[in-house]
Amino acid sequence: MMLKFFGQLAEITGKTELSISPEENTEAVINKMKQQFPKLKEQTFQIAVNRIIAKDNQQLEPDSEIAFLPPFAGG
Amino acid sequence: MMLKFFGQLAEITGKTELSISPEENTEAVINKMKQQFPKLKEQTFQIAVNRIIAKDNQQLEPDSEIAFLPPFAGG
Amino acid sequence: MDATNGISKNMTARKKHNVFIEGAISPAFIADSIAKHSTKTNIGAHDIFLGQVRKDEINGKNVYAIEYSTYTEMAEEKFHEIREAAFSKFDLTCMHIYHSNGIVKAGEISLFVFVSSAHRNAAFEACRWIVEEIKANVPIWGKEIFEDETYQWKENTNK
Amino acid sequence: MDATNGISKNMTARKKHNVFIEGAISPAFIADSIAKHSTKTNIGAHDIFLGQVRKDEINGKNVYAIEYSTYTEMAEEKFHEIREAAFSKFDLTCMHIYHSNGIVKAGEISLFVFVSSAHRNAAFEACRWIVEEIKANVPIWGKEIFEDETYQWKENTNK
Repeated sequence: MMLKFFGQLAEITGKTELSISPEENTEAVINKMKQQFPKLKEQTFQIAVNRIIAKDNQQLEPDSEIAFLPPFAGG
Repeated sequence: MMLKFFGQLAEITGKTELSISPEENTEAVINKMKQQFPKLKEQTFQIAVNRIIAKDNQQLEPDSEIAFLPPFAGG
Repeated sequence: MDATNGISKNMTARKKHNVFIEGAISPAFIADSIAKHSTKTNIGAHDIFLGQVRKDEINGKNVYAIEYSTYTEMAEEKFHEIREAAFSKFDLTCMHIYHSNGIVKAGEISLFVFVSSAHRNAAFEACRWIVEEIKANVPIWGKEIFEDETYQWKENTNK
Repeated sequence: MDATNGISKNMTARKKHNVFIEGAISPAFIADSIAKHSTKTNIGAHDIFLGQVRKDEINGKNVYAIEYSTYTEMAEEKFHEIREAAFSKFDLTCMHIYHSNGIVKAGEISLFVFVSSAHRNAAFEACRWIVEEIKANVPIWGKEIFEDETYQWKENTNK
């Protein structure tokens, strides 16, 4: 499944996109990324699944697009 | 004392300015004008004395500037 | 602190601002006002209100234009009071008010209120407040002129 | 009824509006948008919000520019949702939203929200609502770049 990182999170991971083996839900993805990039633990972020903000621990499909979004700063 | 008429009130009186003999208060001025221009009785208006809206029956000086103001329509 | 802001504190009641513009307010004039604020780098938010003349249909006739008139001396005093009150009520960087006098055709702009502040709350609240004050308290009148050259006197609504 | 208004009812979710502009939004662009509305003679009120980049001082350093970036596909969907919701919540004639992408210097404009209605209430309320929605829900990020070329990531406040 495809992950996307934006803003300061892309800086921390050093990537804007990352392909990983499928996970069941958003919590599993987050845990995997926190293990791979420990600095993520200090960051505030939301997850979007297929461009919609995930509430709680959302189930995923293998083709889900999962995005890590730092706090918004538009306007 | 000097009276000023604006908007539709200037049309009714046929004048934008009118000099009258001094009156004690705004009520007396209004009554005098309603007598002279009976169509004023059908109109909604406020009175300004020296460019400030008069509340109730305001006392006047001989050099007061008295304005008859129809409803505002700015903006 | 900048010079515009200081006006509210330091000057007495006779500082004149030219509010009235003869005829319509042009988009180019508005653009020019906006551009002038690029040097005021403490501004984060502008709120601009524009009043545009509607081609209202009244008893089967369309409004072609509004002819504005005013009690100039009183209107200028009122605009000044509104300006002072806005600066004391809201945390503003600057504000400008322009109103047309004379003929403004349907589709053209007759009122331009431009309020700027560091953060959006103050600009939004002040702009709204100023427009309501102008509509309620400034002696301006408008003749709605129809396409057949008849007319009626406009009255403000609170919508 | 006009064509712009009809969008909210008649079109499905994929109608694209170009919201993002590369770099700053110019006063001339704003003037041009205003001028285009003179043919919409059912409009009586416009409310325009402009976000301008502040030269904030942070730890003794001044912000020179903000570099905006976005999650384009999600942002476009969010802008579309905001647009649809605004037309259904408020009695609007038309609305336009533009946001910068890339570098915008202090004093320049990065957000332009333009809302028009027959009467002022709807324009004022919708404009405010739209700006809050954009700040809260659209995935846009900004790097505050200082004069010495260091930077920090901006976070929105609710002021």
